[in-house]
Amino acid sequence: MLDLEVGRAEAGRAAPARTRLTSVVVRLSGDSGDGIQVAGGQLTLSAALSGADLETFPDFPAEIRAPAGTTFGVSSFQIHIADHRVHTVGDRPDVLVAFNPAALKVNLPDLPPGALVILDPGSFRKRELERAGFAADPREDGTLRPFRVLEIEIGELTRKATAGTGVSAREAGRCKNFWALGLILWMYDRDRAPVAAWLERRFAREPELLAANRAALDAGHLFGEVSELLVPAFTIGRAQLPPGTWRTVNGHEALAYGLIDGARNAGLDLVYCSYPITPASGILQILAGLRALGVTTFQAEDEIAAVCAAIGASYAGAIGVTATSGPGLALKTEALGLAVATELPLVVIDVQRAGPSTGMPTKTEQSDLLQAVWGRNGDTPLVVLAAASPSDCFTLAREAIRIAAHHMTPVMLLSDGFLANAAEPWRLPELGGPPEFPVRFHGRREGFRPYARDARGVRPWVRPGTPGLAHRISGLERDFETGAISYDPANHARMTEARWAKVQAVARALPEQACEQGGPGARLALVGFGSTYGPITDAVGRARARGLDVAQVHLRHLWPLPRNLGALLSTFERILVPEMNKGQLTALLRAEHLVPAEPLSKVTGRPFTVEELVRAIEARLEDAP
Amino acid sequence: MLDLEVGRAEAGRAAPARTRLTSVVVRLSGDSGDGIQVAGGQLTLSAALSGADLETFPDFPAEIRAPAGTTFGVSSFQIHIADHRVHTVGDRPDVLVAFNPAALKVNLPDLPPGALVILDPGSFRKRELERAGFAADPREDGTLRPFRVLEIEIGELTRKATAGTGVSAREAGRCKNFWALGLILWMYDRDRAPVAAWLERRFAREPELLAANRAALDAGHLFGEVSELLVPAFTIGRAQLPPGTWRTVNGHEALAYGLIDGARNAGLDLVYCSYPITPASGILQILAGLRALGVTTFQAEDEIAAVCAAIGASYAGAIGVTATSGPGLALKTEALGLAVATELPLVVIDVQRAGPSTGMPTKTEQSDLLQAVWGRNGDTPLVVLAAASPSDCFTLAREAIRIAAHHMTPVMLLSDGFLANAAEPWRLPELGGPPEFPVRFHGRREGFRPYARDARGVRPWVRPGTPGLAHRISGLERDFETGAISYDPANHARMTEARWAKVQAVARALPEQACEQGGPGARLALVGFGSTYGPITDAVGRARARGLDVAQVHLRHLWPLPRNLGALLSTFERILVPEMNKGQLTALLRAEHLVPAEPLSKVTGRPFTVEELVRAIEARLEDAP
Amino acid sequence: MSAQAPVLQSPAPERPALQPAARQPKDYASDQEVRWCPGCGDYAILKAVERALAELRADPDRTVFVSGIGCAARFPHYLATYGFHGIHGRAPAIATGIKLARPDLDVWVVGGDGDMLAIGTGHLVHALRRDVDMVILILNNAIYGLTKGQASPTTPVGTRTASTPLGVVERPLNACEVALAAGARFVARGIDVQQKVLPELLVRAHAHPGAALVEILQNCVIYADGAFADVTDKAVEAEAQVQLRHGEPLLLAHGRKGLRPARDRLGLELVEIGPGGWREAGVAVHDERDRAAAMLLAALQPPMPVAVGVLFADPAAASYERAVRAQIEEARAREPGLDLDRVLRRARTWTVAG
Amino acid sequence: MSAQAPVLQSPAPERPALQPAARQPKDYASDQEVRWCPGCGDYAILKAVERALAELRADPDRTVFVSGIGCAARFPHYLATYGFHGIHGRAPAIATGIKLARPDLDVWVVGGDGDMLAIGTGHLVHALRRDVDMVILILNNAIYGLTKGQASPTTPVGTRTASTPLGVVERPLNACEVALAAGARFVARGIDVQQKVLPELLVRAHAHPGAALVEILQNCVIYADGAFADVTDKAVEAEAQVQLRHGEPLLLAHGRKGLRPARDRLGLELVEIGPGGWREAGVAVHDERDRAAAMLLAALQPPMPVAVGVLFADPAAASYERAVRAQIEEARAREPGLDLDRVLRRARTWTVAG
Ligand SMILES: Cc1ncc(C[n+]2csc(CCOP(=O)(O)OP(=O)(O)O)c2C)c(N)n1
Ligand SMILES: Cc1ncc(C[n+]2csc(CCOP(=O)(O)OP(=O)(O)O)c2C)c(N)n1
Ligand code: SF4
Ligand code: SF4
Ligand SMILES: [Mg+2]
Ligand SMILES: [Mg+2]
Repeated sequence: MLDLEVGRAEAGRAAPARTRLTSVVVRLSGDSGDGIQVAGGQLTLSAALSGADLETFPDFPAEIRAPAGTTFGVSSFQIHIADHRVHTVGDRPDVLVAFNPAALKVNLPDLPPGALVILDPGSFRKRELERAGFAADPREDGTLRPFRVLEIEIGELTRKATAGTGVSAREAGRCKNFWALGLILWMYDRDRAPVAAWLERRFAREPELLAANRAALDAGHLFGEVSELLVPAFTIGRAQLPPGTWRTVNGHEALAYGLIDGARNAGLDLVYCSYPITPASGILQILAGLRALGVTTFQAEDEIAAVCAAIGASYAGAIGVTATSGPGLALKTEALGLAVATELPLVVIDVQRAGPSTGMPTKTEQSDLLQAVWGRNGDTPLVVLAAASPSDCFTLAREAIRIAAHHMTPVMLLSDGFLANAAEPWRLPELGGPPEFPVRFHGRREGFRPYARDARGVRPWVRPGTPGLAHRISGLERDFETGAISYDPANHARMTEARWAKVQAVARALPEQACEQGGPGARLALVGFGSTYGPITDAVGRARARGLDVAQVHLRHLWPLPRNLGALLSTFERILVPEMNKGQLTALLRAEHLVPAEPLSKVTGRPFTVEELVRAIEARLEDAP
Repeated sequence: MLDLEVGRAEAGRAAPARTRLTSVVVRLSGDSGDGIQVAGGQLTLSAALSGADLETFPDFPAEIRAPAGTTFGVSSFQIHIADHRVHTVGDRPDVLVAFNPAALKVNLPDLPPGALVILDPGSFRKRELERAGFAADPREDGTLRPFRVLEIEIGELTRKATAGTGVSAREAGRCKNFWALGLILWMYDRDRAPVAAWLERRFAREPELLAANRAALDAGHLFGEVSELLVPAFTIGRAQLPPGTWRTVNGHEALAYGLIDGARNAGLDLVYCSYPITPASGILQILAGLRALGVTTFQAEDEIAAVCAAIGASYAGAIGVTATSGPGLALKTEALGLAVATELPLVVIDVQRAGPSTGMPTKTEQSDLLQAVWGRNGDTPLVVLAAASPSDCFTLAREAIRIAAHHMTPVMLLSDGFLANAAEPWRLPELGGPPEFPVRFHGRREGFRPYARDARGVRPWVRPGTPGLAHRISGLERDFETGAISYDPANHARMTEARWAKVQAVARALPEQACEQGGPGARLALVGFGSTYGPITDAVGRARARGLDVAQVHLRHLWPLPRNLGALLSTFERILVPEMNKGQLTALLRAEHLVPAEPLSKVTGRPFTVEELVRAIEARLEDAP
Repeated sequence: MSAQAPVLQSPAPERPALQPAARQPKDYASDQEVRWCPGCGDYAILKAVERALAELRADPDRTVFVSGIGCAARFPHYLATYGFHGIHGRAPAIATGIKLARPDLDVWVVGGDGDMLAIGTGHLVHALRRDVDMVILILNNAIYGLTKGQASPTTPVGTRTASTPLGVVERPLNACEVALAAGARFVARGIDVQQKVLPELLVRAHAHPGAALVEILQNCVIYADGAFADVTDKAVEAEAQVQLRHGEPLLLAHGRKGLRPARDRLGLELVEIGPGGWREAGVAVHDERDRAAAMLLAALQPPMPVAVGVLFADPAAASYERAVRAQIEEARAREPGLDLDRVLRRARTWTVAG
Repeated sequence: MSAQAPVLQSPAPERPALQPAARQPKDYASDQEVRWCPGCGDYAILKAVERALAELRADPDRTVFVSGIGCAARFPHYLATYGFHGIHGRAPAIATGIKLARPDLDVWVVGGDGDMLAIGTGHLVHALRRDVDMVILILNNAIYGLTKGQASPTTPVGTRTASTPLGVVERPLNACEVALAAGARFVARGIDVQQKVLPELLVRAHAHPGAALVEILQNCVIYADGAFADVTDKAVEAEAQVQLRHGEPLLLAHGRKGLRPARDRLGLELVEIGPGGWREAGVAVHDERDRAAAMLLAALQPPMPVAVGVLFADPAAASYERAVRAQIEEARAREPGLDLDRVLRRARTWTVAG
């Protein structure tokens, strides 16, 4: 019977005249219990499989399990589907599916006029409305006038569709998400097959649930067909993507995989030491699940123990990695000084979140930059990198390990709450070849000096156990030659200089900074770092399409800054720095290169929208001479 | 018999033709056990009483009790005595008294050609020479050729002088320091009476020791007289000091007293919470001894507990203060964010020392500046002050409490290892009047809102126990109005702005930045902060005396920077920033005011010398157009 | 009047601290919507705390709840008292500062097992050894709830959690043992669902003059549901718990079993009570003043019965902050009227004439 | 060969770990000049450690000493082994990382009472509960030496120190009690001057498979001279100490006195040995495997005799890092030859044609 329906569906498939879209932004929203994220995941999958480009972002509620129907219990998922490369999840949803009043309430502010709002009237009873904090029914008091509203009895129809599959009423209700998914898939002309296949796997051992969810999926899809005139039908073409095998990946996954691949290419064991904190904990959880790859994970008693254990692991000849978020990074400050003083490799990942203090743990921000670069006692330089996109996290995690291991320095890698959870298609890299940057530990006894430096100012890495090289290291100042404790004034000056030069030397080995778009001499340059890459890229692209003379410079190396950055920046008439903080990158650029950079701050816990950046660009170029 | 000798001494007093000096730098140096610091203290006293201006610095060995005769066990004391105001302890000693070879070895590098070196040949036996690491006897291998050497059997003569006072040989040996002091007092025409008086008090209960030390003092003095042709005799006039009652004070004492006076003037209890660390521990020890003034001191289990307890104390309605040095400040980073988020008063003292990490705990540096200003997760502004001299510590400690209590903000007060121990004459302030800046706690119930702000952006300070005002505060982001936890995007932006504006508002209430010397438009300005004040002041003074167009700007408010600073700096042709770090103030000035400030870094763990600054000034003004 | 006089008088209450009016438990609830998961054990504990406060006729305006971070640490927001929701692990330190400044305030500290026994271990231990006068509640759910289910220092060996997919390797800490070793002079253990016992324990803890620790077994329905089922389940509780009452025998299983000093070693052993009754069986009588006994009781873990109630209450209790105040008062008495000006002049001074 | 193969094989020793050549104690001394104060108890402890290393035929190249900051923490500089002089309080955490990466290394942690029981409390407790295989030495001198004489967590009440001119108010911690409460499975107490006993204790501690804690009473001649005189003075030691030997009675005062289970309560009491001998007097026999007994012994403080020797040695000991490795090996065995590439492809993938 199911098959028959599908059959009909397939049959009806060709029929509707679908409006061709270049892109669409869909947001699913409901109670934590409504299975929003699952539906989102499946929508992503079938969109990807149909050849579109996309980016997604799940928006979890701050509370673990807030009471049903409350605004703070709302869970959302947004996807941007396009027939061209996209770099953001989309400024505002074209379509919102709101499973209950709370979901509508929470998302209303984000809706552009004319957006399509799909509601389940069955959930708009008095109690739900009150819970959501609606004085009156928004469907009646004109609240929804600016939008196109589609009221569909999703709950009721799901119940009907799942009747006879043998599931309980509660279980039937839980199928709503797949009913809605079916409808969306029909609306945007995406294939159901992969979802069906996923359901088969997921509920292999629960035939009733399988049948019920499958029925809901098909029913939703069918509903689209049969109510064609009511439900708009669109289609989106394939995007031009480089050939290869693809999957979707979010920032956390990419970081975890990058660390593993980086360690392998350095020929080092990965010892990952961390203390749980939102949003960084996700990385620990992924790596803890990959012990079969030889990953050692250690959940310490606090952040200080975590970084100290990582330092110990590096001292012992593995690559010690620790990850945290703002408050945890603050706690690691003293130990980072020890890593700098002892000149040991170390990778520190900071998944930035909104501060100060506990702030808004689940919201994104870029406000740890100056802490990363300058926030330590003493003159204590280390390397700071920032990932630009979810998949870039893979590349930079590898890079962090390479730099740490080959320059004997701590490397701080900045991610943020947005990158951590945002997902995008990722072309699988070639793996498993011979190590690309293998580490050679020092073993020569002749003339061994623990702090003797090579041409790049790098001291030898000696693994305990190496015969004849037993030596002592310390956080006290050490003699430039012997490494013994030294209070000699000239020696301290020399060592301070050497630590500085060693870190600066990292920049020498790196390619020069280029422009992502536009080039030197542009009237305006947007300079960014980290997750602002997406919106800045799309905004600059749009502005340039409108003929505006604007360039894009995106920094992945924050310290040391690229060799040629000063020269490059000095060619621009004007420099605008969009950053999710009060102007920290701006301060860094001004201090280092004395350029009149101007900050464009956004500290709402949310990414920039392309639109607000385009407006900012236009404003600058109009009032510019 | 003693009296008789003194009589003779007094009689002989007028005789010698004394060369008139405007200033002299004397350094006493010997084993930790030689009583160097005691002698130094007494020399300071009689110099002060004789009306000279002075500055002193004790240089303790890094080790607690190093084996006798080793270089790392050497303890020194330097005093700069002058007939005019001086701001440093003097670049290099004109006179060195070295009680043993190790002391000579350690101090040799600091001696200018022609310096007078007083040695005790009795201590230059083979063993001592080896211990000190002299291959050959420096008196014979020409090492001392550049200097005027006076070999005096101090030990032997002390033994003789103390014979018959009934002290043991060991005790007699311990009187060496007073013998040498007697000689120095004679050489520089300082009065013995105060020293004698001090001995009376000190050894009131030990008549033998009193007699012995007294005998040694007089004998040393007498030695000067009788060997006139051998021992040079000088005199130094009185300095012009403002009228009043004076004492000497070092930075630690001044800080402790300033905190007590600040708390009193705010009408608040002082709750001082700290964890021992060199060099900050001294403050805890002074305050712990002043419980009779109602001071509460708390030695916590670590720095984090210390700052958290201080925050708790401020929350409870006292003024919470915590003090530490670099590594400890690093540990407090996270909690400082909490103080900023909850907007509570707090004073954090950082006695900076050479970093990174444990570094050189007993050596001075200014390398925590950027950590103080920018070294926290999130956009987390607070107020940063830096004391310029030992006595300035008193003023700024008061100021820190005033700002913290009246602007509801943490205030970081920077001192350093040099200021902590350096001492200078201090005119006692008028105390005990009515509180100068009393705090009024909030008590009104009507329309109470924990985060409602006044015109300066300051929220009310409510003491728990206040009827009807029970409320909750948190490190999570709070609603601008109600103070309840809020994840609202616009609210977070507004609160971030408000925290920023509140701290900036502190600058509005402060006087504009003026020049210490010279004025706007000078061809060169030296801009400094903290303990570089002394050498910069004397260097700029000297350069201006030579007709060079150089101004001096000294910052005591590092964040927020003075309102008019940008305008002032823009008037100078060139800006040189002498700082004991790799250029942190320079970075701050460039970032904030986009001025081409150039750093003059010194990171040897020692203060600048006036000479090196004068040279730097000359270099800049020569090569300048 | 000494210039210092204002100092240390400031904590004077803004109003006479007369016995405040009786209140209902609900009067201690704040206006904030409680946001724990439905079914969370924290709800029951919150209720027990409100009951205890009502029984104590606590004045909300002189009561301060201090917490770190975690689900448990949300506590202060839900009470109509003064509240300080601090940072992870540091609540005991913040509370110590509050008491040092204001011994007159009634301070309660609330935290989870992660808050108190992981990142906060040092602060907990030292607050207890100092005997700062406050009640410390550890809401032990054997998991990190707020961060979504990682292992905590009290998670049993072998447990699979978000951070230990292959099972926990390290052995769990026993909060009461740690507290006793730290020198705590009041140590009790309660269970979230025991609404009769729990408020009593809290009232007892509050009455104790120094630091009082109460470990509360709390069920996290989401990430560690049933973590303590082997102790708390109605079905097993009679056998799995021994309810401690001072001066009464250590009986359980409705009096069918008891604990007595082991014959062959130093320690406790379980005995069936024969017809001769508990005395004949040699069952020990609980003496809450006996620290050694408390250590043995605290150590009991399944399959032995878990001790619930007041394990240790040292009559010799004192309070740190009062001892500090006493030192200040003594110092004052020794140098009456001393002020800063006199202190400054203790050093050798000299006068420069105008 | 799996792409991951190199990983976790690297700790393979650079040379066959054959029984290394015998060495003299002095061979373990580094070239660094020892800079403790003349007369400091640390000298004796350093000598005892060198003796123990010699007895163990320890290979200096596979031995790592890790420390925090303090006079005691200078230790690594004075030994010819690998050494990591870290930061204050964090040595156990650094050492844990070393062992996680290199279970093959022999790790010793050395710290003072401030290093380990103040700022380092949490790390010490958790290293012990995890049972990371290392020896932890607490050099307890009841003072902060390096920072010139402030009170430490083990300074007795009333002691006047640089930071407590009116005397310490808070009660001291007992390192062995804290260790036992943390779950330590080897706990011993030694005394700096007991050059016969101390090296033995160190050898025993080293033989223990997990975390082994040894508290060493150490005399700071400068800031706390004689802090333990009431226990260690030759004049009193016979009465003031009970030397523990497994399987032997708890006798002291040259056999004239002993410790027996108290009659009226759970605990130990001192008895004079009558003519009937120690058995008749009911003196207990030391069973170092009995944790309950260890807790009672650890708690003994003057005027009761202080227990010296091995308080607790749990035969059921294991090592954390090996358990972690075991999990990794099991996981490997379950998914042989798994590599990152395959992991990446676990997600649904799709192909874009060229
Ligand atoms: C410095 C710091 N580290 C980590 C975190 C993240 N964090 C918040 S609560 C928590 C632990 C929660 O567990 P528990 O204390 O047992 O409380 P529960 O949620 O279980 O009640 C952690 C690790 C944080 N907020 N701050
Ligand atoms: C983070 C930090 N806080 C404080 C200090 C200062 N400090 C160095 S050693 C020490 C304690 C020394 O006492 P203990 O650990 O008992 O060692 P001891 O010197 O007595 O052997 C302190 C507080 C430091 N170096 N780092
Ligand atoms: S996660 Fe667990 S502890 Fe936290 S609120 Fe939910 S049920 Fe309670
Ligand atoms: S201060 Fe004390 S502990 Fe430190 S070296 Fe000297 S005697 Fe030993
Ligand atoms: Mg918990
Ligand atoms: Mg000590």
